[in-house]
Amino acid sequence: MSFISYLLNGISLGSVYAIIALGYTMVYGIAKMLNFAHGDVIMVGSYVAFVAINNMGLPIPISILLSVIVCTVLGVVIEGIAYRPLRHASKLAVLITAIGVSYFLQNMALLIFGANTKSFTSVVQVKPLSLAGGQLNISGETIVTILACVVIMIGLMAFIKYSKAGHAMLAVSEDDGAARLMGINVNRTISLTFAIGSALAAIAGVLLCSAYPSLTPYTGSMPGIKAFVAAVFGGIGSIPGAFIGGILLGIIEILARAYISSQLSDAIVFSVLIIVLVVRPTGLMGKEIQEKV
Amino acid sequence: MKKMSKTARNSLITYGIVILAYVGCEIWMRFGNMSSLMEGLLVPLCVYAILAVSLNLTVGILGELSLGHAGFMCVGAFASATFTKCMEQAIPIPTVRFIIAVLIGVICAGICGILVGIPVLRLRGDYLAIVTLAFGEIIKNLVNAIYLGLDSKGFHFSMKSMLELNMEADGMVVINGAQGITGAPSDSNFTLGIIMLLITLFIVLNLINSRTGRAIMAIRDNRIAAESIGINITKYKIMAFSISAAMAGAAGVLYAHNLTTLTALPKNFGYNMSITILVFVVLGGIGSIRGSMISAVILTMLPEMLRSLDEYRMLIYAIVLIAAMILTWSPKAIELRERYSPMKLLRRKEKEVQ
Amino acid sequence: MAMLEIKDLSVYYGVIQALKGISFEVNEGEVIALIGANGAGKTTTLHTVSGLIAPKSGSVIFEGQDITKTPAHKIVSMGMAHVPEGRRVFASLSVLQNLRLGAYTRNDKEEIEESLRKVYKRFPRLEERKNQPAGTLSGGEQQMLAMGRALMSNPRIILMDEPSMGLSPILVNEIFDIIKEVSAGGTTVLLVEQNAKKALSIADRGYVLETGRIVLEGKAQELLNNKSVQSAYLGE
Amino acid sequence: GSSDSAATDSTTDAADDAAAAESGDAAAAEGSTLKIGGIGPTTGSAAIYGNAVMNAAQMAVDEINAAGGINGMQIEFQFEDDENDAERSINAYNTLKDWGMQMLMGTVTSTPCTQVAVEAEADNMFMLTPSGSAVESIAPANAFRVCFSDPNQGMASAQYIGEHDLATKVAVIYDSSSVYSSGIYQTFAAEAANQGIEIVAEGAFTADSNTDFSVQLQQAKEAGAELVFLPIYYTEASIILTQADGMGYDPIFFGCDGLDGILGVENFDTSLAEGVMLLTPFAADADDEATQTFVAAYQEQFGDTPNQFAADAYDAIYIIKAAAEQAGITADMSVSDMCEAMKVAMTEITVDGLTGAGITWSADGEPTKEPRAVQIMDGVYTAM
Amino acid sequence: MPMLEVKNLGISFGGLRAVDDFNLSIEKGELYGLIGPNGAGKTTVFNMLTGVYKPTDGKILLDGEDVTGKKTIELNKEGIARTFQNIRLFSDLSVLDNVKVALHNQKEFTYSALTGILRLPRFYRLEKEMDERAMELLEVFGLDKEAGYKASNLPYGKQRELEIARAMATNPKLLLLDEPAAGMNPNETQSLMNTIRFVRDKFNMTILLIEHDMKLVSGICERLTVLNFGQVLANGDTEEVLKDPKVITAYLGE
Ligand SMILES: Nc1ncnc2c1ncn2[C@@H]1O[C@H](COP(=O)(O)OP(=O)(O)OP(=O)(O)O)[C@@H](O)[C@H]1O
Ligand SMILES: Nc1ncnc2c1ncn2[C@@H]1O[C@H](COP(=O)(O)OP(=O)(O)OP(=O)(O)O)[C@@H](O)[C@H]1O
Ligand SMILES: [Mg+2]
Ligand SMILES: [Mg+2]
Repeated sequence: MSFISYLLNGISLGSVYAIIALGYTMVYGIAKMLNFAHGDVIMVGSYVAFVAINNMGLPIPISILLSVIVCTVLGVVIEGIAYRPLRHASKLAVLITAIGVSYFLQNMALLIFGANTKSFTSVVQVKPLSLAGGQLNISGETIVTILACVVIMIGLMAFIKYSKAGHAMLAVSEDDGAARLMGINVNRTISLTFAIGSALAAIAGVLLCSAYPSLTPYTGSMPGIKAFVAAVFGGIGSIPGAFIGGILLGIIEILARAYISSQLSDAIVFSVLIIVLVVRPTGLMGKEIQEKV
Repeated sequence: MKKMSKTARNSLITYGIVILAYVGCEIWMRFGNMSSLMEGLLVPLCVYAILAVSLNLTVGILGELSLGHAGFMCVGAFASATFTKCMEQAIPIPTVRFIIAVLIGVICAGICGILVGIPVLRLRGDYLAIVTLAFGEIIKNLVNAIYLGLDSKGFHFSMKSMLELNMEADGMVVINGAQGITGAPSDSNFTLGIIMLLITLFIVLNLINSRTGRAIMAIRDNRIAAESIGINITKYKIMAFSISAAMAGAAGVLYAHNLTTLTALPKNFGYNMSITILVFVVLGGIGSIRGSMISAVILTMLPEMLRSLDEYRMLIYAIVLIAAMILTWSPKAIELRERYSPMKLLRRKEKEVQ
Repeated sequence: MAMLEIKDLSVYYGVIQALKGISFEVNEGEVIALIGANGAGKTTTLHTVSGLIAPKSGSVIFEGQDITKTPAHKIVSMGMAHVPEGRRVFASLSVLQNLRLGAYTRNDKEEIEESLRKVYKRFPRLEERKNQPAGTLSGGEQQMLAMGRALMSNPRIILMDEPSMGLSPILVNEIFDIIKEVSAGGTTVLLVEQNAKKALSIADRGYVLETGRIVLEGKAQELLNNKSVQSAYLGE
Repeated sequence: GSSDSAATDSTTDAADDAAAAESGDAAAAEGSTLKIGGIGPTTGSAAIYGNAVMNAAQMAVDEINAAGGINGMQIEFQFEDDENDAERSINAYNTLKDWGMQMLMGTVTSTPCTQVAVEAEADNMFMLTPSGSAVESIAPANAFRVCFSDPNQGMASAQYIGEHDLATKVAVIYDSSSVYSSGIYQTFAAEAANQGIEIVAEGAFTADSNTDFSVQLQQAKEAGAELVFLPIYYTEASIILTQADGMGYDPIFFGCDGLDGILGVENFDTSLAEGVMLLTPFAADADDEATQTFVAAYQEQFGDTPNQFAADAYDAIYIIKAAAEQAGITADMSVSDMCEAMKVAMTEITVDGLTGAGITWSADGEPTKEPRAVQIMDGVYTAM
Repeated sequence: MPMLEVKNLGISFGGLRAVDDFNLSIEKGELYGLIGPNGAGKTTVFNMLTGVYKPTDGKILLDGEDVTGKKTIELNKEGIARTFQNIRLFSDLSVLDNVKVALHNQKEFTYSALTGILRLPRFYRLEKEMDERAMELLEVFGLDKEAGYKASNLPYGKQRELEIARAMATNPKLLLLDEPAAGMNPNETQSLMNTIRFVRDKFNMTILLIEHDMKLVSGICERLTVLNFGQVLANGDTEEVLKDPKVITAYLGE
């Protein structure tokens, strides 16, 4: 019984990673950049929702919407100011810029909101699910997060597969010069990618803080890294990979903590990642593109 | 032949800058009134310069992105600090103790480099970056869980808690989990730091401008072509990676011996540090050894110089990062620079290598 | 009025001047060959025309409209397609996906399907390989794909950058036949070729580019007979 | 007053001369300043603590200055960020030295404190840390502290639980990557055996995995722990309480001074903290006048409720004042002379502060004060 | 004994049989052409000969020795060097270094990493010798004046020649050239033909080349194999093969 309960905890943690990882993988897959600031956009999203709910007294759905809107705009602005000028620069330069943006957001939040912890009110009003006569509990947050995850995953896959904008994204991710020759507005496509990724970040932030209700300017950073690992674990760029990677990572982390060592759970999680990548160099779902010689 | 002397001259300029800086600082310290802040920064500057130079070997020369450089630094720091803490009495001369500590740190970090490198260097691009990041986090996590004690019966080791060491009452706790190593003598000084930096530069610059360096750069530029002319990819990748790791270990030794208390926090040995080092490399010019050294020095001093700005300091640091990247890399900025630079004519010559 | 007018175009890469003020024009329905040695600036010309790079001075006028500053993606929807040098197919996408992207600016489903059928008819090999990732196609197959993809946008003018590079003799002939066909179908063609003989033989007029300048222009036949062209570009 | 007026004062006014003779060389001190430095993290993930210390210390300094300063000297206070990093703390220390610091109130967190103590020892500079709680943090003779040491808290907690028979089966959830938390845990575990307390579950976490505590709680629950000991900071504790509530686990939660502040977490559902016990020298809800004045002033100035770091810092400044007056410190003394005088004075003074009444110091720098156990009832601290 | 003998070579990618039952025999010093329609499998044959792909069937004998399934590096050490259809230079290295790096495995130029780091006399001596050797090769291809240029700054045609020079530097027995004249104009092709011939004569090199430019093929190749759909369509003397009606319909046209 306790195993199942750990498993549920793992899924619950994993679903939060997964939802963050979806945004990561989306931006990586299309814009081909490691957006290290993604975790901090999550933090911004959480603060916006927090302020909306607690300081402005807005209803929860409107607060979430506001958070999504602010993050979407933020994502597009960040892309336009910090990443767009470096579209054809070295990947490393973009990576460093992303890190700069991450520091910027963290310190901006520190200035505005202060370092004090804020306790986030859960936006989830779904009742916890009680199984096996109360021995197993699945919190409302978990249920909602997993559902949101699945919906977003399917939505994203369908969007990329069937929509014209989705096709444009694929083309841009391959070769943006050639994409322009197809009549694709590369800047707009990448903006759209960031808009979607950041909107997801807002949702992820709200759900993250609903499940783990403590909010500081650094809230997004570690879950961001873990989700990033999850995305790689599943095969970065792959949307179902992000989902599976996130859930698995959560489960591994919890089981390692429960059965091996709670001190070393991070080491174990990261070791599993290394082993997986050594065996499958492009992650669980990533496809290996062979270079034609 | 002319080219040989050119690279040699380039290296000499680099050594010259370091030596001049050293002599200048020494004179300033003795006869001028160098601020305490500056004096305190001298050893850290060497540490970060060594880190930047060593990471440049992986990132700039080998062309692989590593986000776990701090992990190797951590290995070097803890291995050597453990040694120094245990040997404080046995070896009374600090410099001798320090030299042995450096060797130990370098070897341990180098071995880690090989161990990580073998499985990992098969991975490409960003995957390698993630795995190195993971490695760095593993090291940090492990170090935080190590308990090591020394008493008359020898070493006691545990991964759980200090209580499990079962030590005699007069035993000495060497590594106390998250509390790390405290009370080890700080054996390093600016002169030793500069010597280590010079040795690092010597190794890296000579390596780059040799048969081995060419092979490594060939792998960076085109792996398939490098294979086709008979270059053993794995061997050279691991060689570059582990040398880079070993030198990061050396920096770790210097870092550890500049402090009396050594803990592995996200701040000093986590991915944040790895990223800070990467920033030095990228800002200084990927592949430019001298550049990364200089940018390490400037970027380490920058936040200290900005102290008067208080809480705006890190914000400004962030803006500086973004602005620097955009100004050095955006095509528009490059074009403007090229067009209006007074060096316009000189730049034309850049068509030739070096 | 010419369909495409290039006026005094100068292009720089950093400090290197790749085009030193070239002017030429392409009339509706023509096949124009642009020939010249490696590095003469042919690709640069096409890139500038299709908006991929911005010139320092000069202008590009397409159907009476100044498109010098128009972004590349807008130019495509105005009816200009560009088959880039080195094919630039979307390597991990399938052949079919590549072709569909060619029709990105179009919205008429039926007609797109019709164009697809036409492309398949022209290049049966593409239909055989329609689900293969484009990156694993052979060089020639990729060239066919690049052409097919450009045709999918139903262009009024098509710019082609060395379409015969790396193709077998039979395919070279075929490609030139296709170019003729495309042209016969009413599409204007601006053709950049290393294979000057072939290019001039199907072209109406030609321009010879040398280190960023047009040094010679004229009827294709005249150029073919020109001594200096013969010795410099025809290998005779 | 400029030095000019000070000079004329001392030559012309006889009454002043008499006063000067009484309190050392007050005339020279008049109009002069005492430079006190402070170090702590004001950015980074430990910024809460550094900011609290900086604010409260500044408040104390302003109060003292308004009331005439120390021995007539105005205090100049400057606070430097160390990002909770040993290496940065050296830079912060050196920056303050360049500024002309004569005494140090810091550093806030343990590891940097241990490092700075060594630096300060080399300069023989007096330092008083409000909250550096590791044993080594005040190892040198020049270093003193306001707070309890970690072992002291671990010991006291175990004793309190044992003596009051709160529980025999105890679980511990601690941050194994934190010096503070693992320090308390170590002595707690050692002392628990003496108190007949059985540690049935110990769940560590690290700074990198401090969002989810479901496993640790589950293990505690399954092991039948009646009490969960939380030698951690309130940020994590607030999540632990929420998660425990979510899984229907309701043991006694017992914490140390790090838990103070939990009621101040913005928007925290304080009903979750009902019944939580903590050993803390300071409680913002205490009803003594000093505390209430302090809390009110702090709230007015900085907009939030001070935690124990703030209280420690506030006390620290007043302790420095008391010792400085005892030692007859004047601004023209050398740093080293000041330190020597302060070292002696510290063992002589008794201070009634926010964090304890009748605090005294031994020469090794440790304070002697009674820990206070409080329980959260109806959303306020209630002394037990 | 032939220099290179390939027997029943075959490879599949997924369901696609890219090369099937491929046979080839080349004598020492021969200039041999491999032609065939696009996608016939010519580059794939090169890839198998150089260990980039492992053949699923068949044998490769080099100088009588079975080298099937060996890795790229080993095959290079055995004496097979190549150029690529899409140019693969070490773009950030100088032209000279592109060649020097290819001297990597030559016994007489080998020194250890330590020798390099410590700058022992051996380092200076061997570097000097390598410079000389590399310059010799560059002269053959008329690249000596550009020795200091960054490889990526060379004009296209010269890049192709540099690739050949680099392959030559590994001191191969067998040189594989994949469309060396692609993207060259007729004049450049002509000079390339002369260079290839010169290389063959001067170093008594065995050369196998893929090319679509019939002028080059008929101009310098002594024998040809024609590949079609992964299978040998014809082989023999150049003139005869080019007259073969099957070859004309499948490949040449007209
Ligand atoms: N991205 C670039 N950066 C710098 N210089 C460039 C760039 N692209 C082209 N050039 C230079 O501009 C000039 C013209 O190049 P362009 O590619 O237009 O020639 P081309 O006639 O198409 O040659 P080819 O037959 O090789 O395709 C050459 O000198 C080339 O080196
Ligand atoms: N890695 C691969 N995966 C799948 N198919 C492949 C792969 N490599 C080659 N092919 C297929 O094998 C066939 C032969 O390709 P190859 O590149 O050898 O042709 P080629 O004869 O060199 O043609 P070209 O003259 O156009 O270069 C092609 O149909 C190609 O699509
Ligand atoms: Mg071109
Ligand atoms: Mg081929």
